Amino acid sequence: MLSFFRKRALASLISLFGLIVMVFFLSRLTGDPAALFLPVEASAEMKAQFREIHGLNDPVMTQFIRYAGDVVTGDFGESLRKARPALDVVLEAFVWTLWLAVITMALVTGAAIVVGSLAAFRAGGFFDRFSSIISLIGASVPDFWLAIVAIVVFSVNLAWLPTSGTGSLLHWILPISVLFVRPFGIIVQVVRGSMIGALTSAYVKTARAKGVKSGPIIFVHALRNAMLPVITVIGDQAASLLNGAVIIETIFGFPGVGKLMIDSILQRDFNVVLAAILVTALAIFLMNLLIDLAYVLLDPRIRH
Amino acid sequence: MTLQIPDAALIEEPRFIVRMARMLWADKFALCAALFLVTILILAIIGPAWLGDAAIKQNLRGRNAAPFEWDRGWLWWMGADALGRPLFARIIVATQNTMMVAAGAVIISSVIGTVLGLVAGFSSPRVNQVIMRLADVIMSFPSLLIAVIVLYILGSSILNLMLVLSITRIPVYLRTTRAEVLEIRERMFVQAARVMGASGKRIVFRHILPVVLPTLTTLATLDFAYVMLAESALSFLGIGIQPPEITWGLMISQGRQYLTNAWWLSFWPGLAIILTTMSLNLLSNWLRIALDPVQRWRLEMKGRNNG
Amino acid sequence: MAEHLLEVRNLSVEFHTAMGVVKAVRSISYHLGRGETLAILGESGSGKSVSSSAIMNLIDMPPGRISSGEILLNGADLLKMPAHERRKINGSRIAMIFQDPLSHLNPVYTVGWQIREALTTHGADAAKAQSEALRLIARVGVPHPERALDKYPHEFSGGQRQRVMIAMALALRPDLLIADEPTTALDVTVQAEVLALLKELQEETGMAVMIITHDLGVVAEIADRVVVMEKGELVETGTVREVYHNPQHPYTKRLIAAAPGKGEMHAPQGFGEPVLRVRDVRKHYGAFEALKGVSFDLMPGETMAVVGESGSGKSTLARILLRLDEADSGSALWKGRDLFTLSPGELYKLRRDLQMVFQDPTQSLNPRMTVFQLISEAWIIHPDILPKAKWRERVAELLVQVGLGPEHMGRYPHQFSGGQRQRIAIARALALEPQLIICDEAVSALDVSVQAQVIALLDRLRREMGIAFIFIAHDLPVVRDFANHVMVMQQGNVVEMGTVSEIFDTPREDYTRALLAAGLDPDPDIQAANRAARLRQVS
Amino acid sequence: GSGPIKIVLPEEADLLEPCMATRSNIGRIIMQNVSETLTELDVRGDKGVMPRLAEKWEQNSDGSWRFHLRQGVTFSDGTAFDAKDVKHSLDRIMSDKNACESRRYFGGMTVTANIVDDHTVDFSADPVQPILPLLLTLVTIVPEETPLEFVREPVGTGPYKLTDWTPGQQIVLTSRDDYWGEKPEVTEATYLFRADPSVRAAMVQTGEADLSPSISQLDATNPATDFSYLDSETVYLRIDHNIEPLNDIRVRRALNMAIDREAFLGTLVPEGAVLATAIVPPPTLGWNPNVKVPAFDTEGARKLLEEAKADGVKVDTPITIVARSANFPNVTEIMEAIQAQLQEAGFTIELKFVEVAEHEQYYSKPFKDGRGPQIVAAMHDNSKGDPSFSMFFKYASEGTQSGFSDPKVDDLITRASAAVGDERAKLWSELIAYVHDEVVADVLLFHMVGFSRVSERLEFKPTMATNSMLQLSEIGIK
Ligand SMILES: Nc1ncnc2c1ncn2[C@@H]1O[C@H](COP(=O)(O)OP(=O)(O)OP(=O)(O)O)[C@@H](O)[C@H]1O
Ligand SMILES: Nc1ncnc2c1ncn2[C@@H]1O[C@H](COP(=O)(O)OP(=O)(O)OP(=O)(O)O)[C@@H](O)[C@H]1O
Ligand SMILES: [Mg+2]
Ligand SMILES: [Mg+2]
Repeated sequence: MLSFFRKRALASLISLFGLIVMVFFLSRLTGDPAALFLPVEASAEMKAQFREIHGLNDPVMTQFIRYAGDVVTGDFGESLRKARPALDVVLEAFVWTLWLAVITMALVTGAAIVVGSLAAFRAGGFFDRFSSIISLIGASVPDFWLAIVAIVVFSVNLAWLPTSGTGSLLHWILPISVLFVRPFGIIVQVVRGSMIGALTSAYVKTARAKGVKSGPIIFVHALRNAMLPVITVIGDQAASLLNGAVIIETIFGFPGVGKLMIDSILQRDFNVVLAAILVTALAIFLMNLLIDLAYVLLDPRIRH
Repeated sequence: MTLQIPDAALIEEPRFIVRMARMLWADKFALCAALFLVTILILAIIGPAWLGDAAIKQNLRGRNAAPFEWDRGWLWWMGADALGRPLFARIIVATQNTMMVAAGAVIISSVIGTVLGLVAGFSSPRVNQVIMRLADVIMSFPSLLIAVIVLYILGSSILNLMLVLSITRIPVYLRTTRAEVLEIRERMFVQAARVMGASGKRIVFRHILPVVLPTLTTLATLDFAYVMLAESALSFLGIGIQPPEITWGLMISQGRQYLTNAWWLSFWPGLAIILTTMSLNLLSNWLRIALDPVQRWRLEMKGRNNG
Repeated sequence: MAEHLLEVRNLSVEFHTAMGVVKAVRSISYHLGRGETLAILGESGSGKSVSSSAIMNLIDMPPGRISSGEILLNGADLLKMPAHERRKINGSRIAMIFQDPLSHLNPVYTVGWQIREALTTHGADAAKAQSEALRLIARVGVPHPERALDKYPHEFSGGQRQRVMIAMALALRPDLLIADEPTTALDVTVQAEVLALLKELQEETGMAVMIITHDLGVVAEIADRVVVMEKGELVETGTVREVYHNPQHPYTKRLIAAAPGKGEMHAPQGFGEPVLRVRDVRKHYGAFEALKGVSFDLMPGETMAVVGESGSGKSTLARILLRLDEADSGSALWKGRDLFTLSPGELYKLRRDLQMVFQDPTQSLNPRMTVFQLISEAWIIHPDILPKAKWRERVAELLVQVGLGPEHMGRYPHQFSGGQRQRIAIARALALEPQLIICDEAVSALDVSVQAQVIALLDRLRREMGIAFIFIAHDLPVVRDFANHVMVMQQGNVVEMGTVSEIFDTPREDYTRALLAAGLDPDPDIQAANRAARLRQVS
Repeated sequence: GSGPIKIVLPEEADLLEPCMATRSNIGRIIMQNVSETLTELDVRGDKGVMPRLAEKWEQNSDGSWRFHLRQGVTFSDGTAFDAKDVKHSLDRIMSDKNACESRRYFGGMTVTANIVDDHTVDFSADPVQPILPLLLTLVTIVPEETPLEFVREPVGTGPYKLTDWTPGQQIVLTSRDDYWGEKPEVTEATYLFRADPSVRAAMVQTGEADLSPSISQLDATNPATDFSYLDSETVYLRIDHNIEPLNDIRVRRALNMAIDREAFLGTLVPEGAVLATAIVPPPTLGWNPNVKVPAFDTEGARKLLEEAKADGVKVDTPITIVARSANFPNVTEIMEAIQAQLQEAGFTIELKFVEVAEHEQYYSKPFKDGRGPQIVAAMHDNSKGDPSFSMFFKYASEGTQSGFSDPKVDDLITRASAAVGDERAKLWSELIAYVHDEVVADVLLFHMVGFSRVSERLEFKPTMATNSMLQLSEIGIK
């Protein structure tokens, strides 16, 4: 087990490094931050000066070596825009994103498993059709629709919830509800599909012969067997939340890493982009590790 | 001496196509879905030639015309956009691009992802490790960044957009496939195939893939929606498809600011996406049953009862 | 009639398939009293499992349909009962041992958990369940009971799994136990123990047993009355002795005549070079040593039977010889080449020479392939064997050879009975025209008439085509009829090896003798005498 | 009355650095609220440059300027304001150790501050700067202790000080008791940031904010709270004169004639927008009322094109209009409409929408070699009252965004920049007319209007400068 972790950690480190190298060089092909940082009217000298200050005039290789050296010592550079350590900026935002992702995924997972399993239990029945329609709409509705409609209904018309921002627990309700919808739709469908197969297995018959009730048959016997694809998809959805829910963050004024990343990408604030990717990648790598462990825990036949 | 099985053998099994058609007929939801998709497909092919001109004819006086004002003419029944162009015509014309991007991206990503997943699940730990870490990398590469980089370097076109969107979707298929392969390859019938000398390729494609396929199909149909909406988000940020090209996603993103004043601008393309996703999903659920011998009776029974 | 615990009246079950309605059970009636043991005999596919599933309410409806009849338990019709009441009966009042233990055990839970669940579902508390589970699993003879409870189904041998199923079914001391071929995967000593256990429980609790089996010996040992089924119909019923000594229906007659173990024993055949030379094969699973140095030679055209207690490593040996598992050490020279060191390419070429019929037929057939696809896959993989035009013809031929019909070609595995599936697996192995077939309990799921037929077929192949067999079996009479050599295994060791007559007539080791002594005779009178003798010995 | 208010802005300030206050997202918060300048432009009336931290100023005979500083002013950190602070503030902006943005307004000149006494400073500029007092409206004053690098906690002499800044969430300014001037009614201002315009509008409606300086035209439906105002942003199409067929004046004229500007007003462009005849909006010095919007005349445009074609100009070459997504409201629709109108007149137009970084590459020099005929749609903002902030960049041969080179234009710009008073206004007027009518430099479209939503409890009228400066002291509370 330990050697498994060691190998995994090493491989992850290498790929993380590869990721950074790739982002570093590719992003530098996409334009000049000086032109964006400075107003359009800025003179060529000013731009040159700006590049000088931020070391953008050196050959890219030199820049990279410098960057890599700094990173090793824990220095992720400064944000061009914000003139603050890039890592601080990112971590500040990431905490919000992490909470948002964790809470949303916890709710989604619970709800989707219950709904998807019940739908599979009576495949083709009323509940199945109904939940399929709801979840498919959820999976394909543009999220800004939901966001704006939710604000208009719940904040402006009913005045139950604040429109946006952070502060109280109430502020979390709308963003989480809107974020909830799409992963819910997707995971319900995956659970349903996987469960239909599991529920026809012979061991389900055994359980019925033992007199086990439908509830445990679905949620104990079949579900665990059906979980492999489900947790994979949960991981995928969680990863996209960890990478930031741009639209939701933008509309609800949620200071997460998604909007930060978009802004930094569009403004070519490379240090922030790199730090953000490093932080989210680390989180995603960790999550994938947990998922791989979950496979082994869920299904004893899978060995490494 | 032959042991007879009562009755069953007497009826010759009908041809594959006939059987599928019967099973489709049996599931009315799937049938509607199939018809809808066929319509979409036809519109995708003839749309631009048929309504291409109507879709770009501007009329600032009729901007944001409301839907269901029948006296404007049938083209306007969905209303008009901010430049007074008939939404109905635009949706139809946009079908082609939308389908190309969505289908292209989904097909590319699912095929690549699945193949890599099969390889990862079935080959040596080292290859597995390499592929899985690659998946980690793609997964943690924010899709927007890939989009900006690729579209900046290669320029924005339908093809490049397809490419960008498909790269970002590879890991789901990859990881799902691999997880399933890990379990399925331990099953006895896989071992039986190995005993017969079946090559890795055959085992993977003939024995393992069919078991994973239903899950992948479900994912792929849902990804259709994902891709269309992601494309919309990219357009909004100025790195996706841009006018005068049209896609449903672009129409949604253009209608975004009018959501509270002229809801129909983004409603219809949104509805088109929802209906397409739903149809695909209904069809894939139907297919899952139709292709599974253990489940097939559900459809066959119904076919019998109904017809 | 109320004195009958169970009464089945006019039960008919049909299945819907793509090719029409299969009437699996046609209007059968039988009854079973408290403390009584009823054996259901019948050809494979005759509806034995389906009718017992109907009693358990386990038929998937649809596609299945109970088209007529009633099933009365203590006079109450189970078919008309509301679902929640019906559920309370399952497990506590009627329990079932399934035919196919691997697929019927949930692969992701430990067997301990699964046994405990049977108890807790009907109200036992956790501590009680744990101690009961331990007691049960020890009682069915699974080695190292404490450890066994924490293992997963795939970590057991076929016989051990079957014992787990038995333990699970007995957990709640049901009024009625339906046992669908409960001992096919058990070696004779364990079989004897299990049967004794059933009897004991019957005496303790007045449990009624409905046992479905192909083994006339088992019938003779345990049953009071017999029901014989053929093609979904009940063709004969009576006490064991009546039926054995005075069968009425032609099928029954044929069945009894086909009982194995009466023919002549084969002499060793092969001379000269052995085709397979196995030396000192060892295999560990973690700390557990499954094979402790197995060596033997196999001559061309010979059958080497491997008998021995369940869990002694027989299947493991088979898997290792086929490179489905890697041996820890040792060698296996096939015509001079070491199977263990071949590269994948070389192995591929050799594969068609070495085939296997697996112990668990359900799991070894791809559920998504039709019988035709399953069998013809061999020729896709090895295209030089047969041109495509001839496939249909040859599949039909093979199906007939194993006692099925060409009309089964388009069906899927789940539409067959256990025994029928096993025959498909045999046909598939034959399709490759191999030179060595490893049969892991290949005929134990077949009724004796078909079994005799299949054995005759294998024997003919052996003679005519010089195919060698490694024949793993528990059924000693079959071994006696078919094998040239016998190898007796216990706990990963070969305890004795010799020609059939050496082993059967002059066994040297105690274990071999015990095995032989535990064998059951199909004649109820002889069996009764044997039992009496055994009891005398014990006391 | 008085009390705290909440203001919701579209974009967060990523810095609160005084020398970056000329950038609108920063200036909106700190300019004149936290950091003050020596002088101030009157955007509500026509008083021109007014005193702020300087009480009065005069030009010395050598062309340098003498400023007399206000006395008794303290910074929010308690230190007193004097000439050394002024000098340091200017030096800091001019330093090459940082990327202070205000420096861009001093391109092509050197300005130095010389301390005469504690309350008097001489500014000398080379070349002589007639609009130095105007330029000083852009120089925020920081204490002399301020390091050259960017600071995160701005210290200034303004009526407010920064009391809370939670990045991503809010910025709070609280009024100072020791402010030298009149005490404003707003005691505390909390700035919130929401990128979505309809959310901003909703927030004022629900009372979560009191003021949203910019909302979408579409949301501006309540006359009691929603106001439009000319916001000094000018939309235009910058033409690259270097590439055929755009090098031909008839083609450029045709471009101008083919666009039906009027049709946009009240449809894709808000009602109150003004058709542009110059790159700077009307109240700017030298704005020329005699320059007329080119008449919409598709036929005329078509004729001009044919003429050019007859002379061998390749008018059929596809011309690309490069626009920036989300640059201003309705940008896509406006560009698509323009494309349609131009096509109507016989042009072949391709549209290309790009994100900001890419747009920048098309907009500013150096232009790419081998490019085709290009037109860049852009928006320019000059609320500073003087065209010099625009003309050089947009029209001089050396100007970064100039698409052509014309000696007369260069000469006029140089002369106007150096001139003062009426002469200056006259020269600018001449330049504006020349560029528009003779050079036909570009296609000027609209001076845009913005919409704001102001809670009914506030008394506030947005101005042209609101985009870049929002003085809390101008907000009254009912
Ligand atoms: N799901 C199904 N669909 C179609 N036919 C089925 C299905 N299940 C069982 N049958 C058919 O019903 C008949 C009875 O099957 P059953 O399993 O009862 O046989 P069995 O007597 O138990 O045989 P064995 O001893 O081989 O296990 C068989 O012919 C089988 O093909
Ligand atoms: N994957 C595994 N992990 C751990 N132990 C295993 C595994 N597979 C088999 N074993 C153990 O190895 C021993 C030999 O198993 P094997 O299947 O070869 O028995 P067998 O002789 O075929 O018995 P049976 O007649 O019951 O089928 C058993 O005790 C079993 O518990
Ligand atoms: Mg059976
Ligand atoms: Mg075995």
